[in-house]
Amino acid sequence: MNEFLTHYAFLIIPIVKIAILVFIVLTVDAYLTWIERKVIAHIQARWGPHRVGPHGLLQPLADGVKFIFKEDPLPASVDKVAYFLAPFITLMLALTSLAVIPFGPQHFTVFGYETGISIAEVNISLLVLFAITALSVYGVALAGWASNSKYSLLGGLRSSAQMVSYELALTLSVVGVLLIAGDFSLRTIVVQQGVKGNGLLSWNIFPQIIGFICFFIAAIAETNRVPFDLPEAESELVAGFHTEYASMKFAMFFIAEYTSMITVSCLATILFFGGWLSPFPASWAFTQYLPSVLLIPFGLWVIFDGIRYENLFGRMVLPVVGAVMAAIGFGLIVFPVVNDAIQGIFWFLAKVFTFLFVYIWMRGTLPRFRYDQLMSFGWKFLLPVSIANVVLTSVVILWRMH
Amino acid sequence: MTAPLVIFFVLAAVAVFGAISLIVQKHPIHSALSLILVMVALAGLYLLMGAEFVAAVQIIVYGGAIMVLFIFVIMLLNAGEEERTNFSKLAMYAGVPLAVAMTGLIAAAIVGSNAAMPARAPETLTSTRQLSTLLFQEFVYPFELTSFLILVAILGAIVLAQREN
Amino acid sequence: MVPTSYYVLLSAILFGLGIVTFVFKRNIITIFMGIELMLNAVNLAFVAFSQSFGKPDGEVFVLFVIIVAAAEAAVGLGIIILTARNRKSLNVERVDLLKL
Amino acid sequence: MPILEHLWIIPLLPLLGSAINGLLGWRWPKDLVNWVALGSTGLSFLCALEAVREFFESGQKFFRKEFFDWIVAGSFRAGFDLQFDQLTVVMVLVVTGVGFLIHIYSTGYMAHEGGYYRFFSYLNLFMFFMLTLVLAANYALLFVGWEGVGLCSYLLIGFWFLKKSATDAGKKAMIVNRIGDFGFMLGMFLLFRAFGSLDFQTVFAKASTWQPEAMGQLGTITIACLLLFVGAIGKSAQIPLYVWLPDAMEGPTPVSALIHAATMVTAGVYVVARSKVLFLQAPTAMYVVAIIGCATAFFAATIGLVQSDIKKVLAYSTVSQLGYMFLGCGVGAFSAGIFHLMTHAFFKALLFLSAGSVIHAMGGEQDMWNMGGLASKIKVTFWCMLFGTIAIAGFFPFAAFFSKDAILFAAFNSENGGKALYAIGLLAAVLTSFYMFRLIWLTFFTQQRYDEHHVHVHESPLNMTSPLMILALLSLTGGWLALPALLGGKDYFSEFMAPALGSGEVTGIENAHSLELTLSGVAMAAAIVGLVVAWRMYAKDVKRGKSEGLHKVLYNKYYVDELYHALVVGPLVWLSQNVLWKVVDVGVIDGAVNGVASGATAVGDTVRHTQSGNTRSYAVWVLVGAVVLFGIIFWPILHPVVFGGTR
Repeated sequence: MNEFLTHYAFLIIPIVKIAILVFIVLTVDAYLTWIERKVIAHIQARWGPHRVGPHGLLQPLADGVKFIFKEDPLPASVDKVAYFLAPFITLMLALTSLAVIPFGPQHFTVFGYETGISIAEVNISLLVLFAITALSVYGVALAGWASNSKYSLLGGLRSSAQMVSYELALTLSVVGVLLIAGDFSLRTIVVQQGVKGNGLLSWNIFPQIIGFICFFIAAIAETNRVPFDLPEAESELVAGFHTEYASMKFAMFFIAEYTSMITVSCLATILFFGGWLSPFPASWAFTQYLPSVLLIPFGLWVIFDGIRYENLFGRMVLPVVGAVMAAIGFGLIVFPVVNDAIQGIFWFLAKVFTFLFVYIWMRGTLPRFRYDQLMSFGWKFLLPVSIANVVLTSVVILWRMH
Repeated sequence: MTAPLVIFFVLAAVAVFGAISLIVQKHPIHSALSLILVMVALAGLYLLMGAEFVAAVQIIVYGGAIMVLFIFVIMLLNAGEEERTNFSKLAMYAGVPLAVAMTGLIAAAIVGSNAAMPARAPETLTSTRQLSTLLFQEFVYPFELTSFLILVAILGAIVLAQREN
Repeated sequence: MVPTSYYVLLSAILFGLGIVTFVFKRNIITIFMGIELMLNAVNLAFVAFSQSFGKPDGEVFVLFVIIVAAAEAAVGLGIIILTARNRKSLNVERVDLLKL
Repeated sequence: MPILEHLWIIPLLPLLGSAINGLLGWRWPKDLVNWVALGSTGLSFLCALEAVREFFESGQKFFRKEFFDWIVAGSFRAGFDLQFDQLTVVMVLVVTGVGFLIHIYSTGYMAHEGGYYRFFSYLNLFMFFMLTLVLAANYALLFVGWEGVGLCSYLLIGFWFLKKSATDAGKKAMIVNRIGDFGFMLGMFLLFRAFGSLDFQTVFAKASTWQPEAMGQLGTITIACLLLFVGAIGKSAQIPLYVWLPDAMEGPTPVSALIHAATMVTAGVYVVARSKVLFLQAPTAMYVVAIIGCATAFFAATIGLVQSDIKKVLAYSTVSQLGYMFLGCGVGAFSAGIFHLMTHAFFKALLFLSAGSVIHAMGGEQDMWNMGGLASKIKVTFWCMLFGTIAIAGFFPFAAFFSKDAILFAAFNSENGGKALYAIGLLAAVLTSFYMFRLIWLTFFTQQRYDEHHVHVHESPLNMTSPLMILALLSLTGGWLALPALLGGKDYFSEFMAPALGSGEVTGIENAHSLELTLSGVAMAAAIVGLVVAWRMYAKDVKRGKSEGLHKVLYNKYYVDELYHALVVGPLVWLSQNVLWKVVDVGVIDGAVNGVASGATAVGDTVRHTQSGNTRSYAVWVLVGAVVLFGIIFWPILHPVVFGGTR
């Protein structure tokens, strides 16, 4: 048994990791919808979901069930192959793109197979990422074309055009970082940001502020989010390329969108915000207790909030959740080894969630672009600026060399 | 039958399948999809050979740009299935046999020169760095020329595609 | 350890299929795809040789080929759009003014 | 700057002048054209002087330099190589000096002509080619100059291209010269065949090692020499190709003076002298040269006796003088020949220019029978002309006395038939002095036979007379280089020429000096005889008598032109019309061309069906080509695979 494992470790371990990652990501996606609705609701002074489960915590489950059991009509005279292919491509690519992202610094050995906290360690992981992003156009385009409907076709054309145009800006805005790091490997980029050990001062965000702005805008456009969500501009063309899709296929597009949000956030974190690195200088040892310091009070507050929740179910569930949180917090203090282990992941996730929050925030606040505005912005502003950024960076680097 | 050989055969089969379906498909979109399939398979082969940068570029440019253009144009012109006209008897009768003959010739040449061909060197990763050094030192002039070429192409495309008014 | 000749043979086959596409299909766009297929086949041979000779020059050539292909696609598709607009058809056999 | 190192400057200057005048001159005032023309020639004259000075400074050692390759093909090399030796010194000085004087003269003579710039452009061009000819160090380059001067003479004879006679004369000169040039080219080819080179040095060096050919033997060298001599005959207007020179008098008088008296026509003599080494190897050729020269000298003189056109007289005298030069070369006295060439250049140029001055004075009248009694009206011209006449007639101490004397002396002493040659030469001398003095009397004395009211005689301007005087002086003193020879000393000229031509000294005869004195006396007597006869016949008033008998024959130049026309021109024209034109051109050439055209059309008609306009079929055609090409290219690899051979 054991030597079987060791023999096929190279096959088994990645599969396991993939399973875990997919599970986590899907869950996060689900609860991302919850968070989004909550946040926007509060921005708009509403309650948001609060019927299903305490604070509507079970809403995502309900949605999932609904998606699965909903009827799935096939519109007349669609191009079947493409129609079915499109959502699969989209989701598959969205998930695949996560494969090259390193979530943490650690390397550990299982059954004599040395691996890290990421599915694939590729030297040119960034390029791979972009390659996958580039392919993700097809999902949208095919969906729009296949489902043989004016709205969809327009939506598909629009969004594929948008994606192609902003992909340029996206790629170019990263070149600055590449020039600094001198390597395509995301891991190297992160490590190289932490070399000096003086916390967030050595992150790429400071030299590459312009690049970051371009990157973030382009990224939002890539993921078809507000204010660039023209493809599914309800008011104009119902729901754009996925007008004709229902139930699980629609869900795939949905999940794909949120997944790519996550991917982009991870990318931003890695490229500009030092990935899993702590923002504090290495010398400040006490900052490693930050997770506990956050978890314990929050857990306590959840308990407190749970005791006087309106319905019984909430009064039963919420304190338990809070207790668990607090327990984990205490556990981290008690077992420093574990604490050290989770530091990287903690910071990584913290940053990623910050970005996700920004996403939602923007959706809550910003209006939508007009199509011509979108195009002219992308080609006449974003592209030139990012090119200028590249030139500037290279000049500075050359000047540093001599 | 080592692992690389297996992967090679799988990918090669995929590529050939894609190429054939590119021919037999009636609708241009499907042909385009098959061609994309071929390209992805080729990218996989490049990776297998250890030319990872080329593989990435293959996907990004061919997959992400060129084929998107194709699909775009197809959608734009709303091209339907191709009509089966056969005005050219020559193409009808001589075309395919000749193509086969060509392939046969090339294959024969390869088999014949097999001795001259180096046995496969072990898959060594071509580091992007050494590739870029080559590109920006030895081949810098061609490289600059290509930039001109692309500029010209852009202008030409704009001039061609804009509606004259 | 895959012998180089396998790669080259594969590229030969793909090239031949490209030729077939070129002479067999009637839709201009598809014919154009045939050309792209041939280019890809050549690229494959390039990479195979450069790898087996242990020299990256071949891969540089591949990059050039890809660049040229991109330019070609831009212009070619522009031409195709024009043709389709003027003759209301994508069938090359309906575009036969190139004669006495 | 050492000119000798940059010899190319000497010919280049006139070329520049010609180019400038020819391209820009048409919009320029005459003065500017003059400045360019005279400047270029004068400058090249000065350069020549400087070169000569350096040549003497360097102790007269043979100078040769290759400036650049012109033709290089296999073992054959013809370069722009110039050389400089004693012979060149004489030629260059004569060409540039006399040429310069004549340029000056022309500014006056042509003052009222149209195409002024054109004239000077041609003249400079001629200077360029002539200098190339005399400076050339190989036959090929020499031939360039040879052809060039031919071209210029054609252009200048036909200068008044509105006059049919002028253009005809030009064509005649060109065509007749072609015959000679053909011979010359054959000679060159033969030389190259024999010696594998055309450089003078190489050819002569190799030739001198060969066994000298016996009298009457037709060896390679003899044939080569004869062929070269054919060229010389053409250029220097000897029997039988002399016919073009008298007609060439249609050109402006300065042209006649420069080209058809002083320089170009002497090119033949120059070539013979230059190829001395070869000729010495071929006694037969030498003998032929001598005979032809002698015959021409006499023959032309006889024609000259009765001509009425003043320029024609001079033309025939030129021919006969050239005959003398060839006679000199023929009997081995090359230096004497060249010497006569130089002196002749002086006095004949002088005579022509004076004649031109007379014509100028008479307002274009050339017939001596319409002149007379001009001596008092145009004194300067008269005196200059008289000087020239005395010189050519060979009175002591004028130029021709020495040169002609040297030639005759050499002829007298040459073996096999020397005496006969001498006798004919002497007779020719008598005739010479006769027709020259006839010219003097008819022109300047006797009653005037023209109408005062139409022609008002006037002396020429200074820019015409001054060259006359200079030339007169030269033709007086030109011969004195050989003066000491007469007084028992040595002949400076032949001494000087010795390295290039070998001394003209005749050896192996006892008391050569006394013999020479007696011969000189005889020559002098001959001249006097001519003078007296002329005086007896023309001193009293004369009128044009009707010519019959021998006079008629002479007056019509022995009907040579008519003969040539009947024998050569007529058949040629007939052939060209009835065979070459009607059969060859129309039938064969046009037929072939039209046949090809119609064939192409037919083929196109059949093949064009492959052009269906269908792109796919085009693609298939391309494919066919690709397959075939691939098969051909990779055949060596494919062969074993296809036919299962072992590899």
